[in-house]
Amino acid sequence: MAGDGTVQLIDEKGKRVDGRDLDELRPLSIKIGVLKNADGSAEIRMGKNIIVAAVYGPRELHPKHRALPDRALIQCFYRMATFSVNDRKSPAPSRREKEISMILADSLSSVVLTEKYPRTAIDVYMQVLQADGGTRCASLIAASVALADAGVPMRGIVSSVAAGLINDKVALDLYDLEDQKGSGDMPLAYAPTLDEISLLQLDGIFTIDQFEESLDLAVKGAKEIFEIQKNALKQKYTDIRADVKEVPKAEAKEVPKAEAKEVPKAEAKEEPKA
Amino acid sequence: MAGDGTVQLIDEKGKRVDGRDLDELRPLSIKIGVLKNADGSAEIRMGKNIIVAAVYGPRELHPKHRALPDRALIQCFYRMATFSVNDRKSPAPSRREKEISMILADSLSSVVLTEKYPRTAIDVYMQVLQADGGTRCASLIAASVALADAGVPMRGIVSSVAAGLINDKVALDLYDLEDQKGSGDMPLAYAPTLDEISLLQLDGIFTIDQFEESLDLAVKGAKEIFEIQKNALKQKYTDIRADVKEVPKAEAKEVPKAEAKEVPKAEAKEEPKA
Amino acid sequence: MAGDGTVQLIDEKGKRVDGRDLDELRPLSIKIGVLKNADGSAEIRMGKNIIVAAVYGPRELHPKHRALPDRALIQCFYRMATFSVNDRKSPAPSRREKEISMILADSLSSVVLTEKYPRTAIDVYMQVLQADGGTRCASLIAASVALADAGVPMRGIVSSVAAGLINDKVALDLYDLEDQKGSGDMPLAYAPTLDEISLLQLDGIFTIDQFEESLDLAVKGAKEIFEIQKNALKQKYTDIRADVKEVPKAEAKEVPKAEAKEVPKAEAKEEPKA
Amino acid sequence: MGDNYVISEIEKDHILFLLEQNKRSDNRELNQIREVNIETHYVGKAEGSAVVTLGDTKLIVGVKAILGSPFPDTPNTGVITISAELSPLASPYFEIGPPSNAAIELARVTDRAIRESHCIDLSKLCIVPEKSVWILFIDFYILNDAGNLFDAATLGAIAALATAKIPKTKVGEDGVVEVLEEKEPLKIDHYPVSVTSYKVGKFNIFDANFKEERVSNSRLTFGFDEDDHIVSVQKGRQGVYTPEEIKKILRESLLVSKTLRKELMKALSKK
Amino acid sequence: MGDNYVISEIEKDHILFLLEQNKRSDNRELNQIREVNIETHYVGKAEGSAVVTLGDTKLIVGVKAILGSPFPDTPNTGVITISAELSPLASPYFEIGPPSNAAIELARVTDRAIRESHCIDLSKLCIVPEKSVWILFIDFYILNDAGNLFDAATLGAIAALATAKIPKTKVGEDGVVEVLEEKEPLKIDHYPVSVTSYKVGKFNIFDANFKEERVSNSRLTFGFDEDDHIVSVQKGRQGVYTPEEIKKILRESLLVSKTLRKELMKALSKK
Amino acid sequence: MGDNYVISEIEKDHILFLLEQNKRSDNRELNQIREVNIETHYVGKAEGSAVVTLGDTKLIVGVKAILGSPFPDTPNTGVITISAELSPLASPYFEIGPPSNAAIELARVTDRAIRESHCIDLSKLCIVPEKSVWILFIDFYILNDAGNLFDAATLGAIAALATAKIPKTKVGEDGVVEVLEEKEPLKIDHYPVSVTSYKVGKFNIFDANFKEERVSNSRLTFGFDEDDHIVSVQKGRQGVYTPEEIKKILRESLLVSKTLRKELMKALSKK
Repeated sequence: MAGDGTVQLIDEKGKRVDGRDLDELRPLSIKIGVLKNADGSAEIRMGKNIIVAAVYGPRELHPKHRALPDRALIQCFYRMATFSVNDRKSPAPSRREKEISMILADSLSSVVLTEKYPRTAIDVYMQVLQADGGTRCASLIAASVALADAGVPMRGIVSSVAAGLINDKVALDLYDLEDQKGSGDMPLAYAPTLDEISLLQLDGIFTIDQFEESLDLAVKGAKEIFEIQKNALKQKYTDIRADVKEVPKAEAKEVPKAEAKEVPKAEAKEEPKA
Repeated sequence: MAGDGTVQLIDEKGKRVDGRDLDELRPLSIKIGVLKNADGSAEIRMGKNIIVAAVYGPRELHPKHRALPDRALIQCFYRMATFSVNDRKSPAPSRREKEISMILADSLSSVVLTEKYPRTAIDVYMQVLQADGGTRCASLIAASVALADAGVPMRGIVSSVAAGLINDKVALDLYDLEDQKGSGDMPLAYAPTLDEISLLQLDGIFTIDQFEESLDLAVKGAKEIFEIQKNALKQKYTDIRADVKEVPKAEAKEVPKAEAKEVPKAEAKEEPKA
Repeated sequence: MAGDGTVQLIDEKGKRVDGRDLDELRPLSIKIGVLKNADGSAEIRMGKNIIVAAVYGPRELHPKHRALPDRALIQCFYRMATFSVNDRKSPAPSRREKEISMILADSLSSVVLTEKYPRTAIDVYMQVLQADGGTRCASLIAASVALADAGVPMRGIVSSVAAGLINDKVALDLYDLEDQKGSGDMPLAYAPTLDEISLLQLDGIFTIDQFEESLDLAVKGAKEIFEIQKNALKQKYTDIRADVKEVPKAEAKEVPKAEAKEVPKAEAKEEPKA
Repeated sequence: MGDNYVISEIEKDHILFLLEQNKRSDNRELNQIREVNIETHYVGKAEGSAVVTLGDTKLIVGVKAILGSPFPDTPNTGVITISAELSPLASPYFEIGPPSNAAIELARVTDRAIRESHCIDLSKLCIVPEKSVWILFIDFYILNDAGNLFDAATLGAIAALATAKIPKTKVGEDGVVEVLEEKEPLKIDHYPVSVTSYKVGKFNIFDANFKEERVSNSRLTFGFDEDDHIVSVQKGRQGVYTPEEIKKILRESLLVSKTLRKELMKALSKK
Repeated sequence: MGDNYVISEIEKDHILFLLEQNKRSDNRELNQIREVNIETHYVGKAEGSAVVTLGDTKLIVGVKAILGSPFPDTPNTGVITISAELSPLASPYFEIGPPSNAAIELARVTDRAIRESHCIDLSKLCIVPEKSVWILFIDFYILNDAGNLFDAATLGAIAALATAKIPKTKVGEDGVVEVLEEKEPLKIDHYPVSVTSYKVGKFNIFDANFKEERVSNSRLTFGFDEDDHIVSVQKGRQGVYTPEEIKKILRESLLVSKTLRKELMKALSKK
Repeated sequence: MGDNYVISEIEKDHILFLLEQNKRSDNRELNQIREVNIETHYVGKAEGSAVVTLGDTKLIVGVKAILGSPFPDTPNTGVITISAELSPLASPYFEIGPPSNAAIELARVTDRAIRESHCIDLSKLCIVPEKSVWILFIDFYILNDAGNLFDAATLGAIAALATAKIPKTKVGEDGVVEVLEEKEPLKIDHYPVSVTSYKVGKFNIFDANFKEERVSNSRLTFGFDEDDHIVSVQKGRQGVYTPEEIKKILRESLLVSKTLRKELMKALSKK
């Protein structure tokens, strides 16, 4: 947050620089199953963000002494391509990338039924190809559906979006310019069917009221994104059914069918809650 | 030793810049048991040096293939805080820190009864918080009493101090300025009850006579410091006895009592030698 | 290849700057058994190149999980001394050194009877002490005879040399200046008794004809070098026979004699082919 | 932190059993912090320094000021950089090596509270725009980890900054910066503190000790300035919160921040 | 690549059995390449970019131009630097960590084809001799490794370069370089392509898929420019070739290069 | 060095048994050094170089001179920097990787003898104060470790320095340093040598071979200049000495230093 609040980010009609309303998400699209080798994968475009997520696992963990005796270890690797930002990023992982990887792993761990796969690893790779603000949230959205695509059983689907402050007003889903010139950003991860916040960060200067308003707005935004995630997953499964030759990955894997199906079922049942 | 010998470090009365006589130690204080998590610990202040030493072990060694089949491996980690010196030190361990860590481990290994704990590690961490010349000696003084505090059985207590050349005269326990402007420094570690030198280094230009004089002076200094080490240990055990509720660490550890007591006993017996 | 082809590298008599003909090798000498600790070793001087190669193994491989169940793993380490080139080389291994190490290992693996020593490592270290163009070829020449010196059984001996383009003409065994000012370089490794190319690289701009001419010239050069390799090996074994006290390494090692002899025999039989 | 520490089920049950009765193993209230001590001017060679103890947790912070170049995109502002070392001196669960993820998170979360509170006006650290600025290195060394490093670290950072003295400088006609003998204090505009709660079962407790941390499911850290602004948040660990729970913890954390800031100001008034 | 992948003997025998009948497991001719797709302008923040798919193989290349100093021995020329990341995203056989030998080889072999073809006149990247030149960073990220990364990488590199736009610059009287808003395309003088064959048994096949790569003994890569010059060669793996075999493969590779360059030029004509 | 080498008890007993009779396994006296050979001008691309053999121990030292900036606190003096590589080429007990502790110690102890003897007047390496000085990189590569690397390394370093030639320079009116073709020798003011004894049982032996090193308890290295000054000391390994023992070894070491310096000067006279 380098913003000093002096840049005009909202016009007289209450529209943001990119034309959005304060509580409006950026255009968001999700493609599932984009990478053949991965057990599950997704590409997300959110504003100008382009991010690819791939899931491998449950699989053997190396080195073995890191394995957990009672559950799977979820490992996240969030990485930005050197050319994804205005200045070239160094290819070595930064402290920022390491911190984000850690909190994304914590967030996803909160919904995955890790106890079903003791001593294994579930590896989630997120590669930011173009960054436009909110990459950790977009990565999490993609990773959630990639996990579902991989047939990993989950209690719910994590959705994610940030709220923040531009010209002292609370706004949803800041993009790059707003992130830099605004006065606060609060990324959040939320599983609508579970009413659970599994990631929360903030920097900037928020009053108590602004914080609470941001929290409510981000939760609302996450619910909207959750619908898009569900539709993308449904679309994928519809496509599969239409194409009888192609075996869905969830079945091809050693994951028993009952578990693989658990994801859509759980969502369907709990939807009224959202 | 960047000194060219031209700076006046001794006045007409034979006093050094900080007011000491040539054979006089700096003020020295030792506090034992300053860190709760460590098995043994000590803080030393020697001149403006401030150094904390912590001992963990005997404990399992990782990676296991480094374990010694017939004795414990003593590992030393001497590190300077970034802010301990005038210019900020890089946080990465320097070649100097690695060399010093190695010779400190060799010195301590000479007195610890390592054969009592085969296949284990005894880890000694020394963190220099402020450096004022002679940090390796001060670290060793602190490490020795921290080992005793941890109940590690030893044949004797290592003491340590440097002698050096200022204005071509042999002086004890050089401090930062003398170390830089003087023409030689000779750190030594010596166990008075054993009459054993376990560390010896030198840089500068010494005649044979100056070397021998320095050696004798450093040995004499080490004997004085040894008394301070003993007093600090006695003080600690007196404090413990006064406070019946607190279980001494040496007992709480799996080290059998007979061994834990070996240290003060050995010292008491061999003291006449010193 | 930074050359723009404008530097005159061939005089009116068709002689190169160092006086050689286009198809002429540089002076080449090989000394075998120069390092006592290694199982096999050689020093090569080719032009101003000075390179030492040492072979250790077959021996246990660390870490063990890298061992191959059905054969030995040949590991090559090609390294340039900091002072071997005009500007000081950084002591850290460069990407270039890593790539060359890999392709040298591939080349040597093609002739070694690795299946005789499953789960072991055969380590080949090549240290360039002075570089004068063509170091990878010279390293390979030395490594081949060092392997023979170590008694490692091989199907044949790898020889190696580069051909390249200077003033648009195909020339053999470019040296430093020609490598820099010329317009193409093509290092090749070739086992004459087997008619096998096991290393081939190229940079520059070659017509199809130039490439084929270069290939033929390098093969011819490799055959000449092969004779020098054989003579060096014969010389070494003659020396040994003369000195009855010294046990040849090949016998001292656990390699059965029949295998150790396999190398010279194979060469003797297949020589007519070359 | 210490990823290889496994607390026994019995200890865990005991801690939870006490919490059900609104008690903690060390007899504190759920929102009661341990004894705080802040000693500044500890290391004379640093521009500023502080040793903080929070119960048995102990750490040292040093501030060094080095002349350097500003980032090209902020030519008129100085630089703050924070690092933390979780030395194995401090805990049997820390390991020798490059900064662990835990050390990175500790440094970055503390950085956020310090930076976002604007406690130091970075433009005042600029000496010659585009050319020469002060770089403040704030380095932590954990000496004993008995829980709640986050809040101790922020206390230490602000205490070290508030008692730091930076050399005055003179810019010659040729633009060369001369560092003078005389030093002046850094001006501190805000006094952020960090308040961390841990969720154990359904209970949220403050200033957790080491064992409480280990049995907890989630961690939630708020940074507050003295005007009750929230300047930083970090949720940690694999547990979750409902939105309402977060709002409730926020208000409790704000109260705790008052206590911590009182301790901070008390220590600083002695400087 | 993926050094820990062991193909089953049955799969290996099956691939060889088919080759004996001049067939491949995916019904291609021995010298037939898979479907190629090249999408440029993928990443707006890069000066140039391209996503290349070759069958199921998929990678992205980005070009960034950064102002920097030339090497002292080439004061009048810009700099190209190529790196490749074999992310574990792309294959179960890639591992997290510093660049593997496979990644280094991929970058260096692609570098050779790009550099030696003189596809870019590096002297045109010089702004102020000895002082300021453009450094072009060409970075690959493999997204899915289904074989033949070498040829896909070269296609991606040249496509990204050919569609890259570099900012114009103005040199002030004081010699300071100003980067302008306006951009201009990089001029491409040559269009190198890379053609890799794998030797399986006695057969040489082109554009090998992942399993074919695994059962192969050797790899041979030729870089060609549009004038049928050979600009780079790299032989890989532990197998061998006779000189005659290499000459034969060279001619086959040259034919394949025409097909690949047609695909490249088709994609570039759409730019 | 080689930390994973374990000598058999039988070999150890045999070495001790011989020492009891004042004998060594290679028939030398306890203070007798092995055959020394020093070959300078080995590598033409280095400013100076030397190959040293001491019995079967063999190493090469190269000196490179690079123009660089002085350290801010010593603006009028050049820089010497010494590194050692214990390549696995030289011993089955060395490993690939970053410099081991043994390599660091070897470099630092040699550095001490070279630096503290003031064998080179570093102020003469200054070209333009604060701006431009010569940096001398002295790099060792061990080729065969058969014991006593310390003494061989110092011989090599001083021999390489004493035969090094550094380019002359010209400073233009604009202060730019021009490196000329013509070279001049480095002036050597002192000729330090290093003498290392190993303590085996109660015996102190000089120029130990590899097995003697392995069975020893302690190592003691003295650096002497030609005026019998002690310029460096390093005690190594876990054994101990009494003060009187050290004084005794000092005098024996001084004698050995005469022999080694004679060999050194003999080699240098041939230069």
